[in-house]
Amino acid sequence: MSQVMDHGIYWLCIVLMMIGLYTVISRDNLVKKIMGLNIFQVSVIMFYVSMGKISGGTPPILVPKDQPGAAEVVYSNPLPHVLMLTAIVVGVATTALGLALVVRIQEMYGTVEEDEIIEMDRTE
Amino acid sequence: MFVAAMVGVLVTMFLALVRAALGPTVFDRILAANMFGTKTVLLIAVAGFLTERPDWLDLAIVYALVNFAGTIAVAKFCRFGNLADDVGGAE
Amino acid sequence: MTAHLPILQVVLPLMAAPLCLLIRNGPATRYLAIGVAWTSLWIACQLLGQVVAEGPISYMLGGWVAPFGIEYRIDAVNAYLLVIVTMIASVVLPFGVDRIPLTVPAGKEYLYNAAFLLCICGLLGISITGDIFNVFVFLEISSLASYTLISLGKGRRALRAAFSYLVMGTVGGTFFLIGVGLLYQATGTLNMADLAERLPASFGARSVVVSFAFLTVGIGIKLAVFPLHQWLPNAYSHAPARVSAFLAATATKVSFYLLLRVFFGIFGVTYVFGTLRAQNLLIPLSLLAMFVGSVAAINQTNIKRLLAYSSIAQIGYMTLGLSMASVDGLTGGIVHLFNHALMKGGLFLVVACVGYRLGSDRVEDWSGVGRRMPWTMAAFVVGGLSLIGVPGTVGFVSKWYLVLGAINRGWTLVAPLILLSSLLAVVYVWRIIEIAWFRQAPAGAKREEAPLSMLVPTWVLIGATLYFGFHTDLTVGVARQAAQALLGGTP
Amino acid sequence: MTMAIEIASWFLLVSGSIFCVIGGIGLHRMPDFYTRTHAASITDTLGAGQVLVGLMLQEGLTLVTVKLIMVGVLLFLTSPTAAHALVKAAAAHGVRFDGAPGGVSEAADERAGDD
Amino acid sequence: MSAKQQTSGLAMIELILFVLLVATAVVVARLRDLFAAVMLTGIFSLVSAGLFTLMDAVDVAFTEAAVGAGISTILMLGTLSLTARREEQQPVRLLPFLVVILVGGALIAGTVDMPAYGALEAPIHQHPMYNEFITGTEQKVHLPNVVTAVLASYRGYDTFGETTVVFAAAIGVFLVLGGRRKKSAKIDGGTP
Amino acid sequence: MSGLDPLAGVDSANGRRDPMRMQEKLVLRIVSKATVPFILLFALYVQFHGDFGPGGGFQAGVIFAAGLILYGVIFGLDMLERVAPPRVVEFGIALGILIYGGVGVVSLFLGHGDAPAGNFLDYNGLAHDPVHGQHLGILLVELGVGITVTAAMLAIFYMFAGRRMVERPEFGAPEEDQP
Repeated sequence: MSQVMDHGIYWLCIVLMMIGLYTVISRDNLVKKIMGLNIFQVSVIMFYVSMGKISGGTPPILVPKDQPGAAEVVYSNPLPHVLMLTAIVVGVATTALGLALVVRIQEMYGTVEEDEIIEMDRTE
Repeated sequence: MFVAAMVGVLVTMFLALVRAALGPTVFDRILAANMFGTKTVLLIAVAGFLTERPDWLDLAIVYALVNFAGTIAVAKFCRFGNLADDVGGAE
Repeated sequence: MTAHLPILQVVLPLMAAPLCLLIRNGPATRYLAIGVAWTSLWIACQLLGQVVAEGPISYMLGGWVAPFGIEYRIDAVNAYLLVIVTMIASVVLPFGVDRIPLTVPAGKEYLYNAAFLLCICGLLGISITGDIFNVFVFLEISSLASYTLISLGKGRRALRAAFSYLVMGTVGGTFFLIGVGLLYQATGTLNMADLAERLPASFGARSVVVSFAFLTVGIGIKLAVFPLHQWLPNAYSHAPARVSAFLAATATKVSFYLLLRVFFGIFGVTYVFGTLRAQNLLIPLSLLAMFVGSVAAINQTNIKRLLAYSSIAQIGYMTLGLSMASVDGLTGGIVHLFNHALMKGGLFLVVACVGYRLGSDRVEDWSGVGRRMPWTMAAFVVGGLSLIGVPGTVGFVSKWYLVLGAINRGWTLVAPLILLSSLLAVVYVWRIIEIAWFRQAPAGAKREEAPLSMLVPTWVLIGATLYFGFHTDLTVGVARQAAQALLGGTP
Repeated sequence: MTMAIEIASWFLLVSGSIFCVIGGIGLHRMPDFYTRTHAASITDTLGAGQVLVGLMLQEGLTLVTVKLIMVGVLLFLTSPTAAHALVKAAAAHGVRFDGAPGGVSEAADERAGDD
Repeated sequence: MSAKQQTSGLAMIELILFVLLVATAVVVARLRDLFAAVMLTGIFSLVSAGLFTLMDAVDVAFTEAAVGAGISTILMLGTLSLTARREEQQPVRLLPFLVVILVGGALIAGTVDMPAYGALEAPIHQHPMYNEFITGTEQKVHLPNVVTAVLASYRGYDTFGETTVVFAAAIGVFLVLGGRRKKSAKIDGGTP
Repeated sequence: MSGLDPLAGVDSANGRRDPMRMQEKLVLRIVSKATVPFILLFALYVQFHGDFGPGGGFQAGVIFAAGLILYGVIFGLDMLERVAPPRVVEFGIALGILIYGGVGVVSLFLGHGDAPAGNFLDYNGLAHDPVHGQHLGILLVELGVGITVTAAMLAIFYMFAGRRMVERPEFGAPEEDQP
């Protein structure tokens, strides 16, 4: 039981990752694939952020020294947050480029369903 | 007591999510999503008080703004099918 | 200024890319890109010389000391790689320099050059850095640029190839990120040297094993290791010719370097090959890659696709060298990395030359091309021989070391298999040569060589395969030093 | 005095969240889109408003209160506008009042998607 | 309310939000109306941003809300307006399911011996880096927001790379979508 | 989409507009006129207050772009392009990166303390004492990020919103802008 309490958050992250990954690799619709990628990336970000959390901690924005109790404040680890800011940016950049490709594929093939596209390429 | 408020907001979020998932029309979904957004604003505000770091309110403002922008874009998309046309007409 | 060469190596192409947007002029940015590539090559050679003479260089970005800030750390392995990447870039960029407007969408050439520069910068950034998260960032820069470049290929299939590469690449990148995360939670650091130091304390943990698996799979997708290679043939065969030449010669090499770095620089040889026994999985996969790739290459009707499948087989050689985990094997793998970059780059450039005149990459359309473009096709013959591994070419050198490594390891079965797969290479190379030289050209075809601006870069690469086939001291010497550095455990 | 403020604040917080839940339930019980809009608006005005005022009373007069007021003003300004835009769009699409799904329901889409 | 109670109360809320998040993801994955799915990805981002706040990652929450609920939604809508609004029916496939089970199983196996969620003893909090970032920001950079200090100074080069990623994406979209304001694709008879 | 447009009363293909549209958007126009400047102002606050509270260049850039996009969505792409011409936007994308890299390159030449020259992105030498240098460096760098992100997001929005739906091409439809 304590195992579940201790690692439940991580496992939920993993469940989320797998939902995203499943959407990416199983769906034919290209827009849906991009959505899956989004879910996948957000879940990884969640995983990192949850590693940085310290129970009873506060956000890593320093409390002024003169404030009462400032010495005992525990700050959550800032590094995962920094890394994940970069990861979010990477995610949105990939999404933008992927969607641009989807639009062009729609223009060229007339569909965004992968199985139809493969069929077209084969019969061509 | 903040917890009570939080639970209320969470329940509302859940209800909105169910509505968003069920539909039946797109507008129901947008409505639910918009409501969900405003409830997130509340959630963040209350959470700030709960953890005694109310300087998170900047976040709540962002949520409110982005939610508005998103909803307008969606309504526009629904209405006209694209995001580019001048809706108001030039004067 | 020499103290800042490590950072200039990456920042130069990076800053040149936004400059392209300001210049907005196709030819000007084209020559800017070439200039940047040549300067980068010069810097890389300087760095290599410095490393060979004085040992590893460390450069602290932002002046923050290593585990706190990001560190650039150059040793024999990545200095070698920097030279390869910049060298290929400085040969591919001038390729067909007077004819680029024909192959790039009208009015967008400055963007194309910017994307190319970003791709170079990303690959250099991956090679040079000593911080594992920084690797991820530059991996994504190079990936985004290469998705873009691939999508510019002729025909709508290029779009699909680019899209599936984007999906696969992003999944690979995210796997890499998960692996980094697990490593980070086990040690609390991102600096590779620091990781190597702290990791042994938690070697027993399962999370470290899982992180190893995720890093390997993530890099494996980018490297197109055998079962994860599906994106590669499409991407390389539909990309514009210059782009496939550049990517085939550099992108997979950089991924292979990353694999080396993770295996030997971070986890260490005893853990990977002693505790985890990764070779039990890697050797069969490498052998499979060699054979599946070669057999698939034999059955292709499109030359770019043929070369792409051949790349998968060649990657098999490299991972085989890696899994030997001995100085000979690793030397073979690293030398093959260099050699394969030369010959694949050269061969793809030949295809680009022929495609420029013939407008086709189909094998049948190549009949009689040998007599129409003798110089170009002579380059193909030399490159093909090198691919097979004929003595006197670079291909022979690397295979020699691989066989040597296998024998030294006592793997008596592997050595003949290497030779056997070379025979398969004979089949697919010979097929092209036969069609190109011994079949009749279609009536009315006259002799028209590829323009000089294309022929010269092609022959530079092909000539290098011959040169380094005879003068092996330079490449093998550095590779051996790199291999020793990797096995010595010093990252 | 502080006691009174405290009590008022608790009262507002609790009643605000109750209004939110009521609105949420309304989102499910109401028969058609337009009435649901009504239910949703309740949560945005009464619910959110009360919770925010409750929080303000907790905080007293500081920068935080100013920000809370800002949030409140924004919500009061934007959510009716969004609702307005939505209802207009829905009306233009022929969503009907009687609870039956209108022109853009899933079922209609299914048919439209087939051609 | 004691600090401990408060912490466990927060943990409870985190858990509930997380379950909401997973539910949203499932709905997104299952919905065949892409438009509705886009709406729900917006919700997904907002919920995850809420979770980030509860996990003390205020800056990440900020970014995720602005990016996920704002820009991504708008881009997806832009795409939908140019492509199909519905996803077509497709057969259930077994192989992806197996892959996912395998990968997920491996990951869960890997997390079992990780330090407990929120534990101060975790290596990442014990590494000197953690201390350096907190105290160093106070003394050497002298800014209250540690994340900004680490982002822009300690790991400023990563941020440079990040900006370059955005730049690369913009160039990519320029090159892919190129010619602006096309009223229609020109269609002539030739082959490429 | 084909199911939506006729119902909307607007044929988006040829831009015919119905008379209702002018007045019905009054509310939207007025509210957005009030909101958009606020969003932009708030973005600036996020940009320059990022050192003290949550936020920074990237977030500010995204919010700024979102504000402009909202403006474009309500008043039309043409109006937005008058406010933020595509040329300027393209310039901005490059400018931000050049600012960021420029700070890095400048710091190569500025020594501090005993060091004759700093490393790349070493802000300590940017001002008389290291702490001020750090402040200045972070400010400039965040500004660069903000500019690039705003411009890039806007540019991407232009690309998507400026396109029109293309009729389904037949099998093997030819390329358009390929040679």
